[in-house]
Amino acid sequence: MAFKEIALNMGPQHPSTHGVLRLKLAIDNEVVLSLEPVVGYLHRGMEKLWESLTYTQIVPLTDRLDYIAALSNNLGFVLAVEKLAGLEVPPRGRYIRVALAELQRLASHLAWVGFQANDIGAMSVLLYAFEARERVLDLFEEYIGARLTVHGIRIGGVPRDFDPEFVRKIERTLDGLPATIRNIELLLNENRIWQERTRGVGVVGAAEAVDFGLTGPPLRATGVRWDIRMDVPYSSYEDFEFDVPLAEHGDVYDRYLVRMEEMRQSMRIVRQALARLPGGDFTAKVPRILRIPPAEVFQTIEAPKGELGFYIKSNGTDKPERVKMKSPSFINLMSLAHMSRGNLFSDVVGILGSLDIVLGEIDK
Amino acid sequence: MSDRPALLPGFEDILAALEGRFPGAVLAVEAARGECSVRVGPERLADILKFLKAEQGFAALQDMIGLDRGPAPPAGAGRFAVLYQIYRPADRRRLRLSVEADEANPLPSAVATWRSADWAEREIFDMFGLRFAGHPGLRRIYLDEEFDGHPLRKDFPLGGRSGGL
Amino acid sequence: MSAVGKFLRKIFLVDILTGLAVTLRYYFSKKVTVQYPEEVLPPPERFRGILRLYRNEAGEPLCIACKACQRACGQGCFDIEGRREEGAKTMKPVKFDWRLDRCSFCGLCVEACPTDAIRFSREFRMSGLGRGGLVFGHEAMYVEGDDLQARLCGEGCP
Amino acid sequence: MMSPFVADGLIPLAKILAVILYPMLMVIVMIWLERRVVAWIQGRVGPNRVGFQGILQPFADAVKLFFKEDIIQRRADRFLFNISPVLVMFSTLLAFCFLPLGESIRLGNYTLDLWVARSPVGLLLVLGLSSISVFGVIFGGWASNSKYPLMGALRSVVQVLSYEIPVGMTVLTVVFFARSMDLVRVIERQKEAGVWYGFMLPVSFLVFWISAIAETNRAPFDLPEAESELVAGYHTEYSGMKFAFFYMAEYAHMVLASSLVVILFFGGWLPPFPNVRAFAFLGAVPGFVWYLVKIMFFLYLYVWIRATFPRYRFDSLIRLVWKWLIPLAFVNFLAVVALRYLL
Repeated sequence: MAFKEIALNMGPQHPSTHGVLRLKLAIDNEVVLSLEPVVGYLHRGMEKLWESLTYTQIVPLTDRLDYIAALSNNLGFVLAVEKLAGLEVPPRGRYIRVALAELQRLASHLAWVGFQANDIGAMSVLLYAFEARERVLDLFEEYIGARLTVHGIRIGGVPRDFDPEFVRKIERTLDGLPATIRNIELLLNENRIWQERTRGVGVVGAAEAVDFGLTGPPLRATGVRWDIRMDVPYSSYEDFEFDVPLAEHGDVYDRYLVRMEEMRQSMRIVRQALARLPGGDFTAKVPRILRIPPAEVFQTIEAPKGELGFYIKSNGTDKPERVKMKSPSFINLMSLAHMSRGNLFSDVVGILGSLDIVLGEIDK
Repeated sequence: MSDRPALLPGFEDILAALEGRFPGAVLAVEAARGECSVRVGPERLADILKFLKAEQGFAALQDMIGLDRGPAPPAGAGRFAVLYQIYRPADRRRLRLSVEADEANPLPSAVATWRSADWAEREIFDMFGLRFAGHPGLRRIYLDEEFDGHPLRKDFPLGGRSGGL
Repeated sequence: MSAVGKFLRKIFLVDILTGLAVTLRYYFSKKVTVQYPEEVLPPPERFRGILRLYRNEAGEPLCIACKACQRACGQGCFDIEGRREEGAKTMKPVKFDWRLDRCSFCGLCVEACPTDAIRFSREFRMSGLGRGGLVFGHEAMYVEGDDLQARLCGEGCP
Repeated sequence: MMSPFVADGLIPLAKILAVILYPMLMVIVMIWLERRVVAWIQGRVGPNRVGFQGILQPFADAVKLFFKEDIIQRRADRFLFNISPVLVMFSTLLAFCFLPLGESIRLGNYTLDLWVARSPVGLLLVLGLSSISVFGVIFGGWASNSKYPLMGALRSVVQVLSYEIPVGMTVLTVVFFARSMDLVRVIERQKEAGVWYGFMLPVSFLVFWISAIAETNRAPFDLPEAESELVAGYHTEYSGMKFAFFYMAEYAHMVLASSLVVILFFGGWLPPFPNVRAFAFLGAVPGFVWYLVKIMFFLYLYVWIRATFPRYRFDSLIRLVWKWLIPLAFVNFLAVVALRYLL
C-alpha cells in the first residue's frame, strides 16, 4: 500500500504560532518527519525604511521589532549609534538603562511563560503571568507614557529621570512579583503532566546549538555559558553581580528552568541598579541634527530572546547608509526543524514556544 | 602589505596566522572602536572560513550582512559586499570579514562551515540578488518566489513599485 | 530526594494536590479586572494619548507654526503652513493638519516643539468610524475630552 | 384513586419531558458555571452582564449560535456531517432515562419514582449508550474532510476506547458488591450497607473518576479538541447549531459521568452519614437535593481540574491507561474479589 504521509500546514493563522508564521509539516501518524518554517508574512521592509530616516527617527521604529521587549531593541540600536558617534552616556543614564532593560526582560519572560504554559494546556498560568506582567508595564506607562511601544531609551541616555518616588514604586512592584512566580512554579515545576510534555522534548546538544548559532536561553539551556552581559559587558553591566542560569539537557524543560531563574536574576539586577543609582544628569548633550562621519559598527546586547545585534554603516549624513539587525529569533527559529524531527506533532507546539520567537523581529 | 594601524591585542595573532596560511589573502585591515574588520578576496574564501572556524576557534557566525554601495560606487570599491561577523568564545573576540561580491560570480556558501549561514544567505539573496554557490536551497526568504527585483538595493524605489506582485 | 520519596509523592498525587491548592487560593483571591466602561483606570500623568494643541493662560494658541514638529516626525504626520500678520511678532498657523492614522505616538514632535504648544493629552479613546475622522484640522486640534470622542465617532457613538 | 389516564398517560409523558429538560437545564448551568469558575480561578470576573451575574449568558450564546451561518465544507460527506451532532446528543440524552434521580415518592396509592425506566441492567445500558457518542465524534471528524478534524477524530477514537476498559473493570467491582446492575438496587444496597462504595473501594473510585474525565474528552485529557494543537479538534469545521450540539453534548456527557460517579460510589440520593444517629435530621431533605449537591461538587471538580493542569500528550495519555490504570483496575478487582470471599 503506497505510504503517504500527511502534509499539514500549521499557520499562518494558528493559535500557537505566536504571530504570523507558517510551518509546513510532513507527519506520519503524529510523528514529525520534516518541518519547514515559512516566514515573511510580517515583513515591513524596516531596513529599507531605516535608510531614509534620521537616527533619532529610527529609534521608535525599533519598538516594533520584538514588540514584547521594545526597550531592549531601543537599547541595542541606541548603543550601536553611540558607539558609532563616540557618544559617552553619563553613569546615571547607564544605570537607568540597565534597570529598564532588566524590567523589560522580566516582562518579556513573564509573557513567554504565559504563552508557553497556555500552549501546553495550563491556561490559568497565562493569566497569572500576564497579571504580573501588567504590573511591570504599568511602571513603563508611568515612566514614559506607553506600555508596549515604549520608545523609552534615546540616543545619549534616557528621556526622563527616575525621581525617588518612582524608584520606591519600582521596588514595591518588585516586592510583589516573587509570589506570583512562586505560584507559577508550584503549578508547573513538579507537575507530572508538565514534565511529561517538556522533559526530553526538542533536545539540542551544546555543539549543535553553537553551530546553529543559537543564542540566549535556548543556548544556555544546553550548558553553554554565553551571556553578552557577562562576556562583552555594555552600559556598565560589569558593575552588577548576577549569575547566569545554566542547565544541561537542552530540552524544553531546561529552557523553562533557565528563563524562570533569569527572571529572579533580573529582579536582583534592578534592585542593585536602583540602590546604587549615581547622581548627575541622565542624558548626554546630543546635537539636534546628529551627523556621523563615515564608519561602521556591530554592537550586540543580551535581549530576552537572545543576542540582538545592530550593524550600522554611516556616511557622514544624518541618515545611516545601511542598518542590519541581527535577530535572535530569526536564527533560533532555524533550528526548529532539527529539534522537532522525530517528536510528535503536539510537541512542535511546545518546542516552538520554548524558543520564544517573535515574528516582528524575524520578518523585520 | 597594507598599512597596519594600531591593533588591539588578540587580533595580531589572528591576522598573522591568516597571513601565514593564505599569503596575500588579507587585502586591508581596519580597526576602529574596538572592532577589527579584515577585507579578503573571494578566491579562497571557503578555505579561509573553514580555517578560521576549525583552527582559529571562531565557533559561531553571528551574522552575515549584505551591502550595496549604490549603482555608482565610489572609486576603488565594487557595488556589492558581503560581511561575515564571526565570534570566538575562547577569548570573546569578534572579527568582521568583508568580501567584495557581485551578481555575476556567486560567493561560496558558508553553510558547510556554520549552519546558521543558511537563512542569512537566503536573506542576502532575497534582498540583494547575490547568489551563493553550494547553498542547499537558495530561494527567497521573505518575499514571494515570483517577486522580481531586490528591495534593499539602492536603486529600488522606497515607496515600492505600483502594480506587480 | 530519594527514589522512594519520589515514588510516594507520585502515588499520593502530591504534585496534583499542590497545583489544585494554588488554583483554589486564586479562586478566593481578589479579582484584578475592572468593569471597563463603568470603571475607568485613569492613565498616568505622562500618558502618551492623542496629541493636542494648547493655549497659554491668556488663551492665545502657543503654536508659532515653526514646523519643528513636522521635521521631527519620521512618519510625515504633519502638514503645516504659517503666515505672519503684519505687526505680529510671531507667525500663526494657517493650516495645521495632523494625521492620527499615521501617528505612532513616539513623542519626537512634542520634544522638538520650542513653545510646548503640542503635547500628549491623556485621551486614549481614538477609534473612529472613517479614515476622514482621523485627520485633524487646525481648530480640531483644540477639541478635548468627550466632544473629541464625539467628533471622532461622528454620529455613531452613544 | 388515580385514573389510569393520568397514571399511565400524563405522568410518563411528564417524566419524558423532565428527562429531556433536566440535562438541558444542567448543561445551561454548566456553561455558566464553567465560564465563571475558570474566570474566578484566573483572577478575573467572568460573564456578569447578561442577566443577573451572567445567568443568561448561556442563552445569549445559544441564540448567537442559532443565528450563526451553518457552513458545510464543499467536499464534506453531507450525511455523516449532519448526523454526527445528532448522534452525539441523542445517545447522551437517552442515557439519562436510566438514571434514578431520587427515591420513590408515595402519592396516595401511586408511587411516583423519579426515573423514567428501571431495568435490571441499567448500568450496562448507560455505559453502552455513552460509548455510542464516540461514533458521532468519529463521523464528525471524518466527514469534515479536513486534516485537523481528522486527527482530532483519530485521537478521540483511541482515547475513548482505551479508557472504557478501566471504567468497565471498576464498575465491575461495584456490581460485585451490589450484586446487581440495577442502579436503584445499587443505591439501596449502599443504604443497607450503611457505607458508600466510594469509601469501601477508594481505588475503584479514583480510577473510575480519572477514566470518566478522559472519556468525556475533558482536560487534562482534552486532546481531541486541543485548541493549541488541533485548532478545535473534531468540531473545527462545525458552526452554528451543529457546533452548539457538540458543545452541549460534551457538557451533557460530563453531567452523565458525574451522575454515574455519584450513583455508583456516593450513594445517589442518600443523605450523607446515613448510619450516624446525630445526623438523622439530614434525612428530612429530599433525596433529589442530595443528588444535585453531589453532582455539582463533581462538576465543579471537572472545571477546577481543567483550569489547573496542562494537557497530556497523546502517547503519554495512552501509556497512562495501558501501563497504569488498567493494571491497577485489574489488581483492584482481584483484591476486591479475594476480600469479598475471604471475609
